Amino acid sequence: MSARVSNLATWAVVLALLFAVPSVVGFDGALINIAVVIAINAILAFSLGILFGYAGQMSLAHAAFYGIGAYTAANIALKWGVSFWWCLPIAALAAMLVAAILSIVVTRMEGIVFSLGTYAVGEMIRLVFVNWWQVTGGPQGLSFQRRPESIFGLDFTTRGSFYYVVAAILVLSYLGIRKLMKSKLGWWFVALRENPVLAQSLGINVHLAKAIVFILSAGLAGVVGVLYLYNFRHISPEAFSVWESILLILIVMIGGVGTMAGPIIGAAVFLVLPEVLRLPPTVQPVLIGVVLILVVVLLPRGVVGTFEDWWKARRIKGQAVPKEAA
Amino acid sequence: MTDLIQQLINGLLIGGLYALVALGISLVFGLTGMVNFAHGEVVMLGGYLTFTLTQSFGMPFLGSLVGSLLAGGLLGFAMDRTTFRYTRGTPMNGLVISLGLIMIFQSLAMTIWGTEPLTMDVLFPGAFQQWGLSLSIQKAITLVVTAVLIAGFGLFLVKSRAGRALRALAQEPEAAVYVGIPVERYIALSMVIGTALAAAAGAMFAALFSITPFVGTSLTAKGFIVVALGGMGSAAGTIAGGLLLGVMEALGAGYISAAFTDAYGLLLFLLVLSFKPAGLFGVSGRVKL
Amino acid sequence: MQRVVQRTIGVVLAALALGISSTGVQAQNVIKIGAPFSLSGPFASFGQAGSAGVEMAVEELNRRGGITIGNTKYTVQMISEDTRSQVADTVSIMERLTREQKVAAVFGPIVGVLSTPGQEVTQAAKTIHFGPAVQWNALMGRPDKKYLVHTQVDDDLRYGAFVPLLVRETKIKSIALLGVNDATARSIMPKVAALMQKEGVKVVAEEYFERTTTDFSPFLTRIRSQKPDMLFFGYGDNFAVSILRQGVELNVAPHYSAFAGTSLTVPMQQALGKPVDSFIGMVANENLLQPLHDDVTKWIAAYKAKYNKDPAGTTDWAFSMYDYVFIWARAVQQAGTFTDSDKVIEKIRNTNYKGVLNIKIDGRGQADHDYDVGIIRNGKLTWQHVNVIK
Amino acid sequence: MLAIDRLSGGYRGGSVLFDVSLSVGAGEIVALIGPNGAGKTSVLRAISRTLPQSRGAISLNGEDIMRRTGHQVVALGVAHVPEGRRVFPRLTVRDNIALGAFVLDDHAKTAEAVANATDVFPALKSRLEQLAGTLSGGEQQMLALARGFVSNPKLMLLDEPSLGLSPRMTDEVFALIERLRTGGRSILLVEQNAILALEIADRGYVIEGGRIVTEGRSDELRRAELLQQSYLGHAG
Repeated sequence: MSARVSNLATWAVVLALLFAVPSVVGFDGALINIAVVIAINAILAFSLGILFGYAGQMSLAHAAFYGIGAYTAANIALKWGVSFWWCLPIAALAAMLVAAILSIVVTRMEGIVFSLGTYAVGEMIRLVFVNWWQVTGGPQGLSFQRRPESIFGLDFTTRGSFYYVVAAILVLSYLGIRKLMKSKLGWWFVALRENPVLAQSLGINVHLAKAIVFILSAGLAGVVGVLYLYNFRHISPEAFSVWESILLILIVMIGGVGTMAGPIIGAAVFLVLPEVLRLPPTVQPVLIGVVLILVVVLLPRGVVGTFEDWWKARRIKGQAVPKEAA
Repeated sequence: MTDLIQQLINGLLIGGLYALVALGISLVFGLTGMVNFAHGEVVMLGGYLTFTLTQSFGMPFLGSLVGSLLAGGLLGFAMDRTTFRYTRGTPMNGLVISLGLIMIFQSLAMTIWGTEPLTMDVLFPGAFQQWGLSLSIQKAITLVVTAVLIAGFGLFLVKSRAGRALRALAQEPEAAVYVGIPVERYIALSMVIGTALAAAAGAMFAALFSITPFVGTSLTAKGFIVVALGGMGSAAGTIAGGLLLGVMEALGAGYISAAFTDAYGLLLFLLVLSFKPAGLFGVSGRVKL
Repeated sequence: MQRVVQRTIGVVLAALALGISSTGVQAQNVIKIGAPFSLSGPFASFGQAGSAGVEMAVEELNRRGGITIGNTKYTVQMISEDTRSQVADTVSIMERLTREQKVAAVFGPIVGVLSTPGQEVTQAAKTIHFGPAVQWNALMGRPDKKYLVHTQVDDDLRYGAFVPLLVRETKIKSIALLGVNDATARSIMPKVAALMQKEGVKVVAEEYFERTTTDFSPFLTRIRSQKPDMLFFGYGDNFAVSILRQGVELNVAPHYSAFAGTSLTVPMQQALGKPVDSFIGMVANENLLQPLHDDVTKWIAAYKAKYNKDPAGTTDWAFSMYDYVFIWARAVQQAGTFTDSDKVIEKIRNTNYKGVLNIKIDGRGQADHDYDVGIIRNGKLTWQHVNVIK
Repeated sequence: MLAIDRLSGGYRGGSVLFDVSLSVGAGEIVALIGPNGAGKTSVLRAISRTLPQSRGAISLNGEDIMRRTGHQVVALGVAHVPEGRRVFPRLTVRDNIALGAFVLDDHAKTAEAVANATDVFPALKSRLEQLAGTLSGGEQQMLALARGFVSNPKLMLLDEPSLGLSPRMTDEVFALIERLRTGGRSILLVEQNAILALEIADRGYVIEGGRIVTEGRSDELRRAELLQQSYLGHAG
């Protein structure tokens, strides 16, 4: 079996599994909601993954950009009746625009200072959400009762059908990021993470590369903001706070930094684990905390990263025959 | 004019507390490169402990403060030995661990003390009133204790053998090994000192204001801002950064609008770091403490 | 961070609720009501009280024999949910309650930030929804909000009585207003300011602060320079004690402070014996410190017996829910149905009910009831009962 | 004094040392020479236990130190003067020297040791209160040597002491190194400048690609034609 066929087969299985979810858990109800939330978080973690996993920049402003996407969509949809499908690119552009302006300041920062700079940015954007009443509805937020419009004769008003929209964006963003990472730009990003000084000496414009990553990841976050809006039908500032960004970093790290499957696994682990544990609300966070700590101590490279290491080690051991002969 | 002086006093008071919180962050970050978000939770626990010691056990305030300080140090030691020491090679994992610790500590605090803000009885009634200025005795005590702790910490760093070893370790970690400094022990020591100061800050915080299980997170964020503002790993810079942030917030909230209190410090931070990425007192490169 | 904690708890509870709903025996003669409250998170103190109020009422109701429709006796089942003080969770919970549990009515949450988005769901699902949020004032009477019952006295009415009383008692000439930067304070404060001006009192400052504020001294210092006769720092129960203390320390408005809120008993208790010359405050419902009515005394005894603790300031919110369970039950019995919300809501509107509180509900579903005002002078606390129901 | 037997090891990225064996006798100066990246520094790090991974055997005076940590090795009488001096730049010269005596853990003894050290390194005497970061390169090297010497070690590991120094300063430093061997002190000297190193060394090892390729007495090594071509040429 050639690598190409096995790759296609893997894709077929993954797509079939994704497609089958609503049939298994039902088109309406709490379970499909959890599936949607996992998928939304996975896309968010992807978009953060470009920045954090591949380019090594830990941004704490990420949730703020997804907030900008959500508020933009809510405003243009409520005021001018812009459809869901147009909201997606417009929200992305809005988030990218703000990110582009802010990138002038934050790309000058490095490492932990970058994180703190993005913290400051994220927190100030949240304060704007809280205080710009006319647009954001203030601390109370905005209610939003619209559903995605039909397209190609397909109806997207139920949770199950909305799930397909989210899943499709999940797959598309996965493919998009993979393509991006294999491009020259992707190589820049990795160089940026591994050795910024060396990257600079190789003629990579570090500021520009950083700005591009920052803006692209903000754009994808903006798209997720629209999904959040249409799923929860209410947005308020606290959903886009810095702590939300930290939760995302947690998801990326639990899954494994710098891997593609990591964010999905991380989101699933983080959202499903509590369900499996099923404990009273006072004990639950304590246990989650303990599990988090144990995961980090025992699997320092995250779930997926550790699995990769183990898989590689196994293959090297088992491979007596050189690769060409196989 | 009177108001301005009053505002400066307000700012220096809260800024001193910020500096106390930030010193521990600066110390641990300088030695290990680790971002410990759970640092603020020690402030919170220190505050609650002081609350319980004074309100329920009738201990005098300064006694409770020392008790919190010691307990904070012990907690820091326990955190380092049970968790953080496994992340020396990958400081980023220390961040995840600290988030786990936040969950545990917040949940514990909610269980023990509830979610409603707790306010201590006025321990030292009365205030100094002069030239239209007023300074409550509690605040005066806070100023003095903060100054003593900061000065003590500074003396420790500069004068003591252990302090010199800590600075050496931060400046040249490999060379520190070659002169025989037991690195692990000293990292644990830095954790102990940092959390002890944080718990003491928490004690004073609880006596001045009110305390909830959620105060720690915003204090951690402020602490990191202070550290970056002053210059990563520079103790003097951290102290200056803390005072500056406090004064900035007080002036902003006092003269512009209270709705953006947190934003003034953040704006200052972004401005400073845009023009001086190493911070106000930071020296670029590896020079620390 | 609390959001992370809460979310994790949230998913568990959702799962638990799901497990219960799928495995639980669907008893024949049960009417379900939803009780989504903030059992955890920053609003937990309000939510726990509200939830306790519903719980006490449901137990009492079932002890009295439940609800009889025709010849069938029904017991009432309370579906308790934790919103974790989060909007997203509240909305999902509302959807679950109305769509899956098909509850006959929803009680709560207390805080408007949560119940306002929550009512969007209940009103679309035609489910009767009781709540005390200030933000609901603007919704009452709208045709698309037919199934809302606002359980808190209308602000115009409430402050319309409170402000003149306050001015009459203190003879102040100027006032400074201070509120937390949220929807509730942003709605109340301008009303108070207008009423004050009508009484001839000058409003020298109107300030809103961030919810995370602990040190109030910077803007208290600024307010001090305006030399107001009175500092009015309500609503915002969580901050009351801190503001009162810091205000006294800085000598802002040396003579009078005023506060309007629910957990007024706490600042009252803390202020007693402290150097507060004069302090005036309003509780949303009834004061629990020195009950003025036997019904309240009895209710407190029942509360103590059930929860084995003294009522706290926020316990006042339990009232806000307790009586309304009975009002709903009476309406269901009168309407002869619990599934037809249109018929039930007709029986709720334009009625009076004498429970722990003396309640009157108008044609829009807006409730009016009496409340208490407390005054501290020279360390001595006295109470006045304000009659809203004429 | 020091015996290394078939030492291998390296960093997380991969191994850099392969079956390295060498020894240093009491009172001996041994040079370890080789091109850049040959693994010279890694050998010293393995002895000081700061190389992340290592296998094989290292013993000091017959005592196995493979399971010791960095500061324990120092306590056994090893002083490592790292490449690039690595003085503590924001501490005074006095504090730098005093930290060298860290293992003594005694205030009076430390003061005495600092006084002794300044006798051996008189150039530092006038600069005791200056911040180490403000010293010149040669002075910093002196300070690094003094910091290593002050604990009165039995074995000194010197990593590229001539790096970045002027020829005059280099001569001065090497003259000092010769004097450090007094009292039976052993020295393992890592140098790229092979001619200089072999001038003061008794014996030498040549390391290349992480493996010892040649060893012998200094004069033999200096005469070896191969060596002449491959290394001494650069240095000469």
